[in-house]
Amino acid sequence: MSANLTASSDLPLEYQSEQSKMNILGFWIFLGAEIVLFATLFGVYGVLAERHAGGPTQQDIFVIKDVLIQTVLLLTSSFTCGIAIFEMRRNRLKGLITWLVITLLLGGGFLFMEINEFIHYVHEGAALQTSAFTSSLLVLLGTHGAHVALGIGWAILIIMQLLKRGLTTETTRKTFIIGLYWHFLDVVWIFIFTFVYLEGLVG
Amino acid sequence: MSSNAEKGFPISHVVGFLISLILTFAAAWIALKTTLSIKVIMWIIGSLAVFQAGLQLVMFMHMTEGEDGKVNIINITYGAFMAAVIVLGSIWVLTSGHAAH
Amino acid sequence: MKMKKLSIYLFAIISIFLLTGCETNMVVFNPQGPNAETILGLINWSLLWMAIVIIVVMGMFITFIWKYRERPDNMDYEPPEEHGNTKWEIIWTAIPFLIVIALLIPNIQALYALEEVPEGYEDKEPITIHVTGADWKWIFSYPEEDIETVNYVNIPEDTPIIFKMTSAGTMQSFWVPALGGQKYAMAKMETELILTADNPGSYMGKNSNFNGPGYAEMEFEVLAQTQAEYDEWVEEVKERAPELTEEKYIELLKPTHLGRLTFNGTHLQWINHADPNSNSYTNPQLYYREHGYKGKTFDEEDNYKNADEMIENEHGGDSHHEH
Amino acid sequence: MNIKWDEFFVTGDPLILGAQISIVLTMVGIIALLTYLKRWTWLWREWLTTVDHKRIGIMYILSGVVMFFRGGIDGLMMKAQTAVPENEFLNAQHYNEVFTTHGVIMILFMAMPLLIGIMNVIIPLQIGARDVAFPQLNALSFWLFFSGAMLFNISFVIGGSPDAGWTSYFPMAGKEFSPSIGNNYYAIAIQIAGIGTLISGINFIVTILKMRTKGMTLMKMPMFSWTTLITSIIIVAAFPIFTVALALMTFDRLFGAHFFTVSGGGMDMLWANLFWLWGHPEVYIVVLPAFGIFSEIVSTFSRKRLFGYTSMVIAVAGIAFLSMLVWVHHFYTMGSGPAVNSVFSLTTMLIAVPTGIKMFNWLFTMRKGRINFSTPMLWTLAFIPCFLIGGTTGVMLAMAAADFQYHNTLFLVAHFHYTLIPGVVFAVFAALYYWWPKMFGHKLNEKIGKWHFWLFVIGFNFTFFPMFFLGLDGAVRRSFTYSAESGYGPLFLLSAIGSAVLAIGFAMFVYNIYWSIRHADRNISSDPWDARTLEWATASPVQDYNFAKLPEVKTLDAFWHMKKDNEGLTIEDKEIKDIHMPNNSGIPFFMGVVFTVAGFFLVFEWYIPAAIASLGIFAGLIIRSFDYNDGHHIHAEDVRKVERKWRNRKGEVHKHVG
Ligand code: HEA
Ligand code: HEA
Ligand code: CUA
Ligand SMILES: [Cu+2]
Repeated sequence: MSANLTASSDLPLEYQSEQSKMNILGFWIFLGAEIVLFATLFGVYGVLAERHAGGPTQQDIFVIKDVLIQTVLLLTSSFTCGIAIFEMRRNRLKGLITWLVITLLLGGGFLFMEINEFIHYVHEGAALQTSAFTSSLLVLLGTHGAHVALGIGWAILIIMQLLKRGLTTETTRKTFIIGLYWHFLDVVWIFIFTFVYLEGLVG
Repeated sequence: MSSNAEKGFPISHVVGFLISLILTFAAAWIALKTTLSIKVIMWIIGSLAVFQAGLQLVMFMHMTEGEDGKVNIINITYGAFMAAVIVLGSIWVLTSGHAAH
Repeated sequence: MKMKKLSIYLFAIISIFLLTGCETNMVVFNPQGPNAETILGLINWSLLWMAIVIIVVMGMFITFIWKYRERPDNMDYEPPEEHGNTKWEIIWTAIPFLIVIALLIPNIQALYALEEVPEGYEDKEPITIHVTGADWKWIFSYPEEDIETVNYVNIPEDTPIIFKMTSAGTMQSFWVPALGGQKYAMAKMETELILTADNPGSYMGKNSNFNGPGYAEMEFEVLAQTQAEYDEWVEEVKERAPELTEEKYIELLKPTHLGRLTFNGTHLQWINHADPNSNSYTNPQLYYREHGYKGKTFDEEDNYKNADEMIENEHGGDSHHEH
Repeated sequence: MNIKWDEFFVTGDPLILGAQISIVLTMVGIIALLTYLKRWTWLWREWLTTVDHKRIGIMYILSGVVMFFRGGIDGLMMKAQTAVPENEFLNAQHYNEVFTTHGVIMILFMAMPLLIGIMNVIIPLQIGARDVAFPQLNALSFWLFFSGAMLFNISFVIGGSPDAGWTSYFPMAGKEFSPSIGNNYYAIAIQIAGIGTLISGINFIVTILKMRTKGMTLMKMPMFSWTTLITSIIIVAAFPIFTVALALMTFDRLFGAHFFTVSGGGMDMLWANLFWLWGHPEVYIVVLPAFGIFSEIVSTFSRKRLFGYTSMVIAVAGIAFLSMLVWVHHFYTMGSGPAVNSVFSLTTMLIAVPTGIKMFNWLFTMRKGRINFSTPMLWTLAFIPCFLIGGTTGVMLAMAAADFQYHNTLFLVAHFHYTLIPGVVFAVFAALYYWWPKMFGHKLNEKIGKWHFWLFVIGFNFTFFPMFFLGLDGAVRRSFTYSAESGYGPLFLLSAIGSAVLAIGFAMFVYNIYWSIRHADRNISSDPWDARTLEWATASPVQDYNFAKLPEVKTLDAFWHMKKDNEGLTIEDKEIKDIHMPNNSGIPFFMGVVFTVAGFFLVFEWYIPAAIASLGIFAGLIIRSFDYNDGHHIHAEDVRKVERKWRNRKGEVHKHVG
């Protein structure tokens, strides 16, 4: 709890207090829990994916073009987020904020497409209540989407704090952590892309 | 992946980004444009996904850096193991025996 | 010494448990068919090993706490700083491991054996009976004889019976302890259980998987008969029992208790609940408890509308869950 | 939104009416008492907003004991109902509600908070730290747990209790078969508490990995800290599964999704699968801390180092690893086939090996020791034979083919009470007797303690041992009655009598607390058991800041060696510096309230108010994000005063010099 600095200057700013190190480690462990959480959703989807109950199937509703665009948006945002952290480690507040904002715009674009996708599904008759397949699909995608939405809101809070306080041990730590979160969502998306969309279109 | 290694240009980020784009499109191409059997396709694109995830973890998330790098590696490995148990275990258990209709 | 009393007391009940296990009239220890016999063999084998484990551990336990207890005359004894002992540690890792293997092998053999027609009965033509669990009764369909019974099932002795089980709603577990182990009966799926009765007699069967207020009374009788008696019973049913109609059948599926019923014809002609695409016969209206807040319910596409005429007795005609 | 007020309160039953009246009276009484004693600000400042791990721990323990009482009364009601055949004390519906709430409360709202509470009090002390890694999150964990527990408990007076078993198997737990909202309580209350538990798990992992005092390598860490670390890892690995399962249950029940339903392609077996993917690890989550507690006590009261420390650590890790690979043993009878069942039989039985290692190491710790039979040790000793029975019957259940005859019978019920009660309840009693002086500065009475012990242990065996025979004779679980012809009557009666003895035992415990608070000797040393680990290297009860100077560790059982070598027991004025401590915060409590309100509306399917209340959750998060308040300092002079006071008492091994 004590925020005393272990003044080892070769460490990036976000690692410079004991509390920050603990927060970052704690967040990694939280990500471990998130892996299990998403794995459970994937398992559920894996079990229920072929149970269409007479409703639409994967081939009926997936639109590969949109999925590819979404994927590129999210991949790029993960990249720009990496650049933002890179700028932060070079102590450049402006660069950091600029890249963060770009990241959020890309994330927003992703979210916008995902919402459209959901609307499209419902129009196709693939709602939450339609079948085991649609239930598990929408909840898996929805959980990921909700994480993205939460990430955007959270990042905005952090940008506000960065603007107010500049680069301190606390703000850099918080920024680093949201960076981890954002990359993690990209990792999850890779698996959604592969095991939901591509598999659905192949199978 | 120490921050000091790349002062001016974020070379590892750019490389990582390019690789992940390539992997993504490769996976899409294999899945949609080839005529391999589903099993083979799934093995290939599944491996690509795992590889790409590892790339993100190391190149973008700096998983191995800092004094807790080892803990992070153990943590994520264990998470991956749990994920495998949950996904493969559930599917195996629920599609075996009578359930295999 | 109080500790000693405790140990002796515990030891005594364990021994009683182990001794009585082999010679009581507890149903699991009185198998009436090959399936139950296989399992009993396994149970006895495991009891033997568990007894050994318990005796060894309790022996050490009693010896140590007796020998090393604090007494007025050993107050100046300072125990040694022992770190461990590799030899002992290997022993007590290896032996339990071997016991596990000794238990595992016959277990696996039994698991595979229980899925097949039991040894020695292969030349008997098995009979298939469809079992449908519903709230809260068991429905048995004899496709060959074209008979349907509720809450009792007659079988010929010494003949393997292949029970093909499913459920019209909740999950049940079909269990006839005297004849063998249980298995679940689940909606839109089919499980299979092979039971054989060695002797004529009446055996208690029940649902062992909790499924709501009527669960406790969801019992049935298995009546094993000689072949002649069985044939006679089939004849009699064919002559006397009423025809099963679809309306009658839907009536049966309501959440109620029923006595024994017998019909000519089976419900398999309209519906096989084991079919993943079959209709559902559920009606939430019939399951409201007498107190508590009602949530909303949903209309399902694949639900057979058996509800309409039943809504008026929304509070359930069944006295079992009345306050 | 169409609210049916006439169904809001559960009515029409004298038992419940009595409960409602007593709840109202108790609440009025508490409010009146607090107002009369002018204790509102004290309550708020010292307890509701505290972030001190010791106080949070005590709040956990207090709630756990109360929940034990509630769950225990449920247990007694069931025993009363089945004491004689065809009894009509409870009807089927009631019995179903009672065993459901009993199971949930005992596991999630009794065992978990008691163990997490003990961890909270002890772990930072044992590793020589001033608090946990995230004190505010720790408070949030508690308030989320408390919120879940309250929500779950009001169900039986408002809206109706869940009644589908603690396992809540689908399709029965779905809307088709349980249309009243009782099961919404299950889905939502447990969800809230579960999030709290997950946060606790992360908190303890980071605390133990990062906050150990100087010199305490992982392999010099006390056994209880080890088991806490491993337990926390299981929590982080298993609870998210339950989070998802409960969320899917909520979607099915509230929004008509088709995960586990009969119609729409849902799969009831998937619920069982997910439930046990969490549920089996959960039973090890509650038993591993207990193993740690027993390890500490066995070694202290045998005056000997824990035998085979390294293999103990490996065994705990092994149990944790295997615990993730056995879940199917809860549904061997589902028909997944011999191949699946064989594999899971093997993994399940393998757990006997590491557990055996632990058993034998405990026995060999006592060998050549000098065993002192104080109450904590008595509980530990009783644990060994009782858990042995639970464990060996577990191995019998693990043999899938044999389980076809045991499954869902009272044999199973006997097995799990023989693991849970020795493994959790005995351990909690042992821990409370052992660490009570650490928490409150006085011991619990030994003589009353022995009464408590003997009544409870004997009652326990009489209650549950007959169930093995009943199960083998075909008596199934969750059945509210049985016929006279079944012949089960005598054993059921014996069991019911046993439970009455058990209840008197528990009453002795409550009496002991009362007696000791009033009469126990306050003049005891900070190390009354001549113990071995660091929590005894500071005052009892423990000061806010735990340690004036963080101790330095050279070996396992550090404090024992400090005493032996007379090293590090003294402190000098100049060694005492200002100490930085975190500030209290009202946010966690506020979050608990908001979660309760939002959860309550969601249970009743009133979505708009639920959404409005959830805004409060976001508000809490945002406020927290902007909160840069990082605590206050306790001045060296104040620390010196406190230290002088307790260290210079007569009979104290610690000394203050200069
Ligand atoms: C603290 C809780 C706890 C613990 C520790 C255990 C421990 C074990 N349990 Fe138990 N179990 C429960 C709580 C617990 N269980 C609960 C709550 C349920 C039911 C839930 C419900 O359905 O509602 C249950 C149900 C349950 C089942 C499901 C049965 C069924 O539904 O039909 C099975 C089956 O395999 C099982 C097995 C085991 C085994 C093998 C162990 C092992 O870990 C035991 C290992 C210990 C020993 C074996 C003793 C010491 C060892 C030695 C001295 C070494 C030598 C020994 C041998 C070689 C045998 N348990
Ligand atoms: C840690 C977990 C735990 C603990 C400690 C207990 C403790 C007890 N349990 Fe258990 N039990 C479970 C976990 C636990 N249980 C679970 C998970 C289930 C499965 C639920 C399900 O099927 O879904 C279960 C199921 C279960 C059943 C099976 C019901 C059935 O299937 O039909 C029974 C029946 O006897 C029972 C009895 C008891 C009793 C008598 C105690 C006693 O040890 C309780 C001791 C405590 C007290 C006795 C409290 C003291 C009270 C007083 C001193 C007050 C006296 C005053 C008045 C009466 C006014 N429990
Ligand atoms: Cu159960 Cu298919
Ligand atoms: Cu288990």
